[in-house]
Amino acid sequence: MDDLNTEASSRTEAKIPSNTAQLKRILEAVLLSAQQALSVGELKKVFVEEIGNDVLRVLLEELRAEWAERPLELVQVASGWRFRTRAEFLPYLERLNPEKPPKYSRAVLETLAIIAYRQPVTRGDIEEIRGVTVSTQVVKALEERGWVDVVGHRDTPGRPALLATTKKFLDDLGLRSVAELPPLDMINQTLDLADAQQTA
Amino acid sequence: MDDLNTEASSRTEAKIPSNTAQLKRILEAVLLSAQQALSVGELKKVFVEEIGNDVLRVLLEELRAEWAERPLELVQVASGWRFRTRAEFLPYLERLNPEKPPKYSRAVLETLAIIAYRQPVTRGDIEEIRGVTVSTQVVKALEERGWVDVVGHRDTPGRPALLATTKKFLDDLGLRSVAELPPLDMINQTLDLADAQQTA
Amino acid sequence: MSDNAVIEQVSESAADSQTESGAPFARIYGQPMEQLPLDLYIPPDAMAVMLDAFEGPLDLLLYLIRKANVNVLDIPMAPLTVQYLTYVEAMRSQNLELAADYLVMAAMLIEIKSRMLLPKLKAVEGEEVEDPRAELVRRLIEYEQMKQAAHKLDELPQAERDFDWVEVWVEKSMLQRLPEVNPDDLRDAWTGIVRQAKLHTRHTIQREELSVREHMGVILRTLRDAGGFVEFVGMFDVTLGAQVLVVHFLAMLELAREHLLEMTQAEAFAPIYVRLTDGRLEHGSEQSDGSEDPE
Repeated sequence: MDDLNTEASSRTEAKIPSNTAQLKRILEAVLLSAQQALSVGELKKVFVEEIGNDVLRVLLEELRAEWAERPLELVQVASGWRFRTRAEFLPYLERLNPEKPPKYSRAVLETLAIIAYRQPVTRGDIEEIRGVTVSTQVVKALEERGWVDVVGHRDTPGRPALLATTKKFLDDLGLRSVAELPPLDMINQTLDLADAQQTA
Repeated sequence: MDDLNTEASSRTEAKIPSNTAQLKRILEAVLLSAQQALSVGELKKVFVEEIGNDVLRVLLEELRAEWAERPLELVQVASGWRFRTRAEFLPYLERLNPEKPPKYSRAVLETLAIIAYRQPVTRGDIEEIRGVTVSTQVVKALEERGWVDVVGHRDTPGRPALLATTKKFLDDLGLRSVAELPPLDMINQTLDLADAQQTA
Repeated sequence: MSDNAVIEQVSESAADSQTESGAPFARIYGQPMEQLPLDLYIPPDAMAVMLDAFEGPLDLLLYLIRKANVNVLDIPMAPLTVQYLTYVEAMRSQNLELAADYLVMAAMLIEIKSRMLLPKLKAVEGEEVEDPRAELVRRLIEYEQMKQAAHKLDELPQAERDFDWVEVWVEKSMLQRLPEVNPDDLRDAWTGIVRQAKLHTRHTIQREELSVREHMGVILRTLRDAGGFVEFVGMFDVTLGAQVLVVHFLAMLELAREHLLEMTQAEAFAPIYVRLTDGRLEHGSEQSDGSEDPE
């Protein structure tokens, strides 16, 4: 303990914050300037003094509340906490940077859904479910976005690669874990009648 | 289909802000999420309605004032306006991603060691012990760090300054007094032992 | 279940899609059937668009089944197969590059249909006879599920499309990074010096009480701050305890021995004064103190 204190104090000039207001300002500064979401463990490293998980959580919730009426929102995703712009300000941001965001084809989206809900899967598995060949570009697009990667190889002839979704995928969709994916529709008996009526 | 409509309409219809509070929120959102400084011209593009340079400047100054007590500062750089993390919060960010700290040269460390163990000493003393000239920069670096200062002058020709370590030096090294420095006789013993082994 | 139930007269919508050069299809996510040309005499352009609108044979089959509003667990194989083959044939007749996947599915449908025509095999005791359609139904249901899942994923707010992550500029150069030193570094430096000294000059470095050395600095600093002249008793803080007082006194004697300070007493029992032999102050910034110099 003594060792730790000495080490910490000599490493940086970061003063030990004496009150929660200051702790919150530090959290805010760090979260606003971080290059990625920060886990609770990482956030605790920021402080010189020891901060309990419960205290940190209270501070984060208070910070989130402080920003409730402001143009950013503090969200918790798979890899931790991060500030993001509120959806309502997107039109203004787009006026500045009118680049169209990537819009994925059905092939890409269905492949992504299969990887997300059935992971880990091989390309063969995806083709089996979709009933069509999966082009290399489709998987590549998802890999390049950093949403999908190879997590291993199935022990069958050809040792096909097993694909799974990444933390970035969860982060970018505002999810904390795969368990937070929208629940699958139960499709039984008849194919959804309501659906059929809609189309009629 | 619906999605696309909403998206398209919200993009073109960025509502005309009816009051300066909303204008400031928009500016804030844009400046906080921008990847680089934004010029006045770019900032004006964000708004659907025409905003005069003077109005924009007032808004920016108000925004800057709003952030005066907060961990970011709105600064104007050559290419425009941008938010920046205040310097006082950088040590906390540094703790998140510690970079290897710079190292003092051997000359500085030896000089510091001599001042620490033999204080008060003159530069002549240090030179005699080290067997080499001590450059002005070396002593200056230690003085600027606030670790060493002049505590008097020896009453010999030239009246050389006597150097000693400061309280800040002790604080920064986590020592309560100079007596807590690693003892010298132990070092000498170890050295003798090592020498004996070398010669044996 | 008649063929007509599946195949509808929608030449109107076929015309629509032609005039709009197929654009609507590309935009109707997950609902391609509404404006698709469904009669058998499909104009070539429309057919090309239609093939694009389906993600594959399962998608096409799902569309046909939904359109007919039939129970997926009891698919009427004969009309469905006819429908499917009609579409595939139409595609082929237009010289469209027909994906092998569509043909594989056609073969599968024909096989299922013919198996259903065969008399049912007697079940082994306790086992159910598997419906020849079971595998197809399983695949259709799973695909349908994934298709809807894809739609739901696309509706989630997405980074870069619906929001931006915030990463405020950090000007790293504003952080002054100072070298770290710990006591062990000093010991190591000292070790180096001693080694050097032994090798070259036989310079003997005496052992000395560090605390005396430290107090020598303290005394010099005190004198300097006080203008270089202090009454002897004023140099001692009795609250620090006997040990410290002794060390402090030793330090003062050592300073006197090194002629760094002087102790004077005008006569017996008069106050003793301690003064810096140098009597002057070194820091220009402290010249105001210098004016109080007793000299």
